Amino acid sequence: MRVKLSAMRVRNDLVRRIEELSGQDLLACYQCGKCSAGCPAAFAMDLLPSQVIRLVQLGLVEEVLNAKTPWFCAACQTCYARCPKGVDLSRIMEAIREIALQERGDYLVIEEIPAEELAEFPQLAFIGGFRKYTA
Amino acid sequence: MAIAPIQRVLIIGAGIAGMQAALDIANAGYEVVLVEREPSIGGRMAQLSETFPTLDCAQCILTPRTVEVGHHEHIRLRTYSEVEAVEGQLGDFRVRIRRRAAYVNWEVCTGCGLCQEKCPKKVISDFERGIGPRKAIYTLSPQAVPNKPVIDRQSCIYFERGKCRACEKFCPTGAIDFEQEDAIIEERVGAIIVATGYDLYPLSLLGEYGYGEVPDVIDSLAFERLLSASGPTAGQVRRPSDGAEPKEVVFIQCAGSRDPELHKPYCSKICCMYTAKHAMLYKHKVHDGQAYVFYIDIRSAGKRYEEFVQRAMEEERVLYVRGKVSRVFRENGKVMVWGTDTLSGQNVEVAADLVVLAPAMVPKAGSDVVAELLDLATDEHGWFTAAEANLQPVETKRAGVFLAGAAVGPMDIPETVAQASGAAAQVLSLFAQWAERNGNA
Amino acid sequence: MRKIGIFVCHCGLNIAGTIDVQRVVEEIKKYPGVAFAADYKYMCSDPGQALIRQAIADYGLDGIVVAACSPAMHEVTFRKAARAAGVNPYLTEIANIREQISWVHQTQPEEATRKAIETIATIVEKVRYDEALVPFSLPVVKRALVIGGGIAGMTTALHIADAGYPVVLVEREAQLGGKMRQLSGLYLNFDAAPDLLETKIAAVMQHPNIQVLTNAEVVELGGYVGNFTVKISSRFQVPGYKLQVPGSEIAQSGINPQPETLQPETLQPETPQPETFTFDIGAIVVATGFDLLPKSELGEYGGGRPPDVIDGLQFERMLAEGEIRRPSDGAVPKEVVWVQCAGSRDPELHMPYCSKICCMYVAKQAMAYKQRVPDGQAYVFYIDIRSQGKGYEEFVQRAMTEYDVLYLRGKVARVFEEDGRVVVYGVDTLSGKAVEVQADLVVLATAVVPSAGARDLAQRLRVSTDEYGFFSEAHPKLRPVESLTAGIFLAGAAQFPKDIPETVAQASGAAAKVLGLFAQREMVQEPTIAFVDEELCAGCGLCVAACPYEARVMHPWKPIAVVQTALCQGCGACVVACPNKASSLRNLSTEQLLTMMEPVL
Amino acid sequence: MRIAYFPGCTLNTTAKGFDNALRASFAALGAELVELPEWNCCGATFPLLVDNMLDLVAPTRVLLAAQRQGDRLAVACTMCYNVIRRTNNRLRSDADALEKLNYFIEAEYRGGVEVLDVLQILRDDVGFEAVQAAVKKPLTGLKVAAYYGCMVLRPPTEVAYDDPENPHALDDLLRALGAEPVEWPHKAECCGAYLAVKSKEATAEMSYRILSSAQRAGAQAVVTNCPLCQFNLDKQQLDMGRRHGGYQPVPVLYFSQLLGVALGLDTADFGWERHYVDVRPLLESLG
Repeated sequence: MRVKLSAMRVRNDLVRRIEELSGQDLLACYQCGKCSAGCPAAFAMDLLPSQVIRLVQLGLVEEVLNAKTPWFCAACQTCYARCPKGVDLSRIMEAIREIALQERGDYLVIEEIPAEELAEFPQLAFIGGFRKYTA
Repeated sequence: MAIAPIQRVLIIGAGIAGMQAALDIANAGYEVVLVEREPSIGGRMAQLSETFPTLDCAQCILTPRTVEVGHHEHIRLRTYSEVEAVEGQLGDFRVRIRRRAAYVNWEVCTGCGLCQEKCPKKVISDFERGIGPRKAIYTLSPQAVPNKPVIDRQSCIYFERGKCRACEKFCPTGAIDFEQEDAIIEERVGAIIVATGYDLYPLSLLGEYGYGEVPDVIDSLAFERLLSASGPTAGQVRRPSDGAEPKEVVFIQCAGSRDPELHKPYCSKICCMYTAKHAMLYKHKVHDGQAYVFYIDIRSAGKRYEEFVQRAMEEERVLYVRGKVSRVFRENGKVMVWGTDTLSGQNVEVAADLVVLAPAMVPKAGSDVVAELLDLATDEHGWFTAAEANLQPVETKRAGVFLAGAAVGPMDIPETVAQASGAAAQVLSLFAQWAERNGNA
Repeated sequence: MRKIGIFVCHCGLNIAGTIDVQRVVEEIKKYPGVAFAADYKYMCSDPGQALIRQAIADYGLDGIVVAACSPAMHEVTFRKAARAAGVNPYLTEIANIREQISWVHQTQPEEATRKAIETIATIVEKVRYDEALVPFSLPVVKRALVIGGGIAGMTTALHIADAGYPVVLVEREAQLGGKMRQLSGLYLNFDAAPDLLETKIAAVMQHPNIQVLTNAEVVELGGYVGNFTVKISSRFQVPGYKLQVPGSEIAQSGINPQPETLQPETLQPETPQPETFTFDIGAIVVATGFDLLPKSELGEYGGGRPPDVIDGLQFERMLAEGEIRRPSDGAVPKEVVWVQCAGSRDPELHMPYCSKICCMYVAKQAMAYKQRVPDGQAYVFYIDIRSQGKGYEEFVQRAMTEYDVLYLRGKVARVFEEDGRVVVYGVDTLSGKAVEVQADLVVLATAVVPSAGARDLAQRLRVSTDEYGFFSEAHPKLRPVESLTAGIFLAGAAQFPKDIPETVAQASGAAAKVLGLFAQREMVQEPTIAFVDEELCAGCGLCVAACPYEARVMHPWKPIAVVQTALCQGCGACVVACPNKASSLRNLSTEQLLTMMEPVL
Repeated sequence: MRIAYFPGCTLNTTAKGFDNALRASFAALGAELVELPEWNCCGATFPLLVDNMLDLVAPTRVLLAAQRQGDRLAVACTMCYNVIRRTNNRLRSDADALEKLNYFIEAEYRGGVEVLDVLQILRDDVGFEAVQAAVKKPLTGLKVAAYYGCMVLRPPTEVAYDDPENPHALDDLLRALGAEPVEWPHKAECCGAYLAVKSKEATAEMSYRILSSAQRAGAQAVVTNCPLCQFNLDKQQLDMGRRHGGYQPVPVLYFSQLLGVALGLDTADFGWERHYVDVRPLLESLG
């Protein structure tokens, strides 16, 4: 499948929305991949973190919204701490999650978590998780 | 040496390299014979719009140089001329130069330009890279040094059909001379600098990119002319097919470079930077346009180069796509570009209004002749070879013959200028030693 | 009253196509003081110039205004023509009616014509009050100082010395050779760097025109182009290195190095003491080279702690010593990772620029490693491969195809030691995989930074650097080997990272500039510079601070400022700064400017 | 020394032992942690979206509460520290945001509070030398892996009081206590944080990498300052053996617990019973 690039696609509304929400300049990323190289959760992701930015640079937001990667970002900021261009990828991931949650509803359904586990979680995991995974 | 060595240098090629070497040597008080094949000096740089990474107007920084060369008391300018034979050795080369018939008596001509205005024959201009016209009697540009026209015998109506002579009729000083013949000039010099420069690889050899078939596929020098205030569109970006302002422009790097199998194996060195510049200048002129750059590696290794490319991405929103384009073709009035983005692993397609190719650089046509005349080594691609790549980059194996600029291989302007000065230093060292010896003798 | 002649050029249609030249001539003829006015197709052509000379003779003109193109184009031409007819060149001025009028107002011929008339009138006012000036001439001391004894400095020094001029070569280290001393072989042919270097060093050491001062630094600079005074402090001289050039050479030139503090015989070799030498110098070449960003700056790559994480120059030493053994235990490393852009292309945390030389030396090192350890595996992490140079691309392709070096496109995120190995967290952005290498040795291609102390030296020399400390060239395109300070030139990586061929070419270029300067019997200086009216000067010193060229100093004892004519560029900053109107520019006085404004108001 | 103290929700519940040990130890060192009289949850994540002002309200309220007590606030939970400190940074650098939030909370927070991590206070105000001098039962022979997690290190410019790539404050403290911190590379790698809520597998894998690295380096225990890290690393070990054959669990402690032990305090309320991997045998082996 050949992706049709055009000004309309690469500057589509969702791309702009991600830039606005995250406050990040997507084209500041020059695709060195250092974020992917150091991401502790990359093994669980379907797209590398750098590929997420890349797809958004190309205007392919749908692919990113469909991907697992944003949900595996733990916002640990390892990527941002080392990014040579100062791109805060965790903010971009958050923006993508936000859009996905708004469009597609909650990612986490509380009923699916076994009660005994729920009782054991420290508050911060619990609250943090809900903030990241629910609208 | 039986006779005193001659403290005069021959420089072949009056682009920025040849001019720089000429000025360095002439300013030190030695005589320079500067030979240029074109009617006027300035070389490739005269075709450029702006220069990276400062975006200085090329003409503005070049013109003072061409004027200085043109007026220099120690520089003997031989334009529209070619070196035909060289004999002798270090300290005493005898050089035969053929000055082609311009059919204009330059001694009498004032450069008023009336002949060009009145000439009825329009032809496609090489200087304008095929996207603009010139007359059969022409100068390369209004700022040409020397500002004297030549008649292109192939396209002149008089030479073709035996009548017209409009230029002659209107010339206020009677400078037109249809009987003029090539002139042979003999010069004696002690050293020689070769600064013959480069050409662009013929894009007709890259069938997959549609150059020549699709009018809106142009090369990078043509795009320079489109951007240039003195170019055929007076600096407006207009596509050749219909004069419309292109809204989606694709720049394709490595068109023929880094391709050992089919074209040239080497990197042409300057394309990454001028393409970033092109995309940037395009965006300056067409604010709502979208620029795409297809590349393999971005090679912005130079002072403020990396920052320049990053600016193109960040501030001008140029989309860089990592991958070589496979095919360019015309469909529904658009130029379709089939490429890939190796970073996302997606094949991509752009329906562009204009495609600009960055062709491989190749040695200037005729540099093989110069190599033979001077008995100089060239590599398998025709670039002149230095005596030793690392520590003797401007020397040749032949004593007294030096190299400057892109005759050696792809090189950007600052490197060319520094290296041309390096060649000048070699000559100046020699001449100073001879001066000492001559003085003592 | 001055009799001024006006010469209006058509420049073909460039001017006459927009401006009504005839009307300009008629109108300007009526202007007070204008004794003659004429137009011509191309004033710069020989007949045009003849016209000017003839009119000067016929009408006794003593002031000339040529209304034509920019003065950058033909001011020199017309001043020459006027001088030939007996008019002082500084009484010949250009009114630019092409670039500034006809070209920019092509659609408004009427307004353009009016503007042309007014512009010419302003220049008439200028010429009316212009003084006849004579250029200064200054002697040139034909001795060069080269700072830095690496390949750049030595190349420059040899060129200048070969041309017969004395050179003082100052090197901070005990030995010549600079960074090249640390290299093993060079790309593209793996030529042994030490052999090539020794030949160069020997040529320098044996050259009768070169005086080498090692362990020495420039401590003070005075004067100006052609006439610098340089103080050099030498900590001690290493035996075997020349302290003096043959005395005759120095004596002939009439300028002896003057040891200020100690006589050499009082020096004890065991307890070296600084000596200071003073030289008169005509031109200076800065060739101070580069350093590498310290590994300690790169925390994510181990911060300099793991012994088996080394930098490019350390690997060069290994290659030069012949055996590749990792520092920790002397084992031959079987898996070696090169990390490019370690601190380069990183505007956020380190250096924003590309260090230019790493791609190629890494390819060379990886190949050299494979030559020595054929069963080893080499990995190179890169962002973009920058093999732009003659034969460079082919060289890197050889590293991949002939030496099986695995290139991975992605910046390394972390390097750390674990279980006696060096673990590299990397990525291959092309396959989209995060990768990990358990390496035996990691080589960081750390960013190239200016040589330590470059900034201090720049201050002492009063030349500018960029924000990182690389010396600034006069113009990035056309004056790459000159600094912004007249008489001070740049060679090699002091200006920006460069590989050896580029360094050598550029160092030769710097030599050309020095030779050009020395070839002149004396230097000619434009007289259109600033002067101080001693009556008005209150000695406040504001102009001294305002002058960007260090051309203004306080008088040694009088409370007034004085102009160092050789340094003044006539920029006018002092004129603006002076509260008493004591500073003024020759032929652009405040009074002149005010009268020049009248015709346009 | 007295300093206003924000324990955070987790230290009030699952990490009560961290809190108890911390207060007791600080008291023993002559530093009193004075719990804010009224405090609320900080929100547990720093809002990463530009327009998300609402999530700044909770941490701003905490800062406001702190402002009433003085100009310094000690925070124990690293997550809370991260959230409150970054909120504070934002309010200090963005006058507009400060005004909006003040309007919203109907109070005036002025931005003057210094937000400090308790380990930072221990290092800079108490001093590790003073700690060392107060040690009654040195942890001699105990090999520990100091584990910092993310929240006190990243983003470096905003929160780090230590070398963000090679932190050593915790190592230094443990050394002062007589223990032997091992050199190991994963002291700042992420454990997975709240991924635990949704993806046990990912968290388990991330925890395994950290724990196995610590053990390879010879650590007998992992010591941390983050309640979420402690939970993840500790809990995930329960079935780690199933995924990684031969895996031997390792105790995961809070630094405050070891601090209290070394200071010779009563450790009864240090929450040992809440650990999934029993800590007590190891401590008993120390004697």
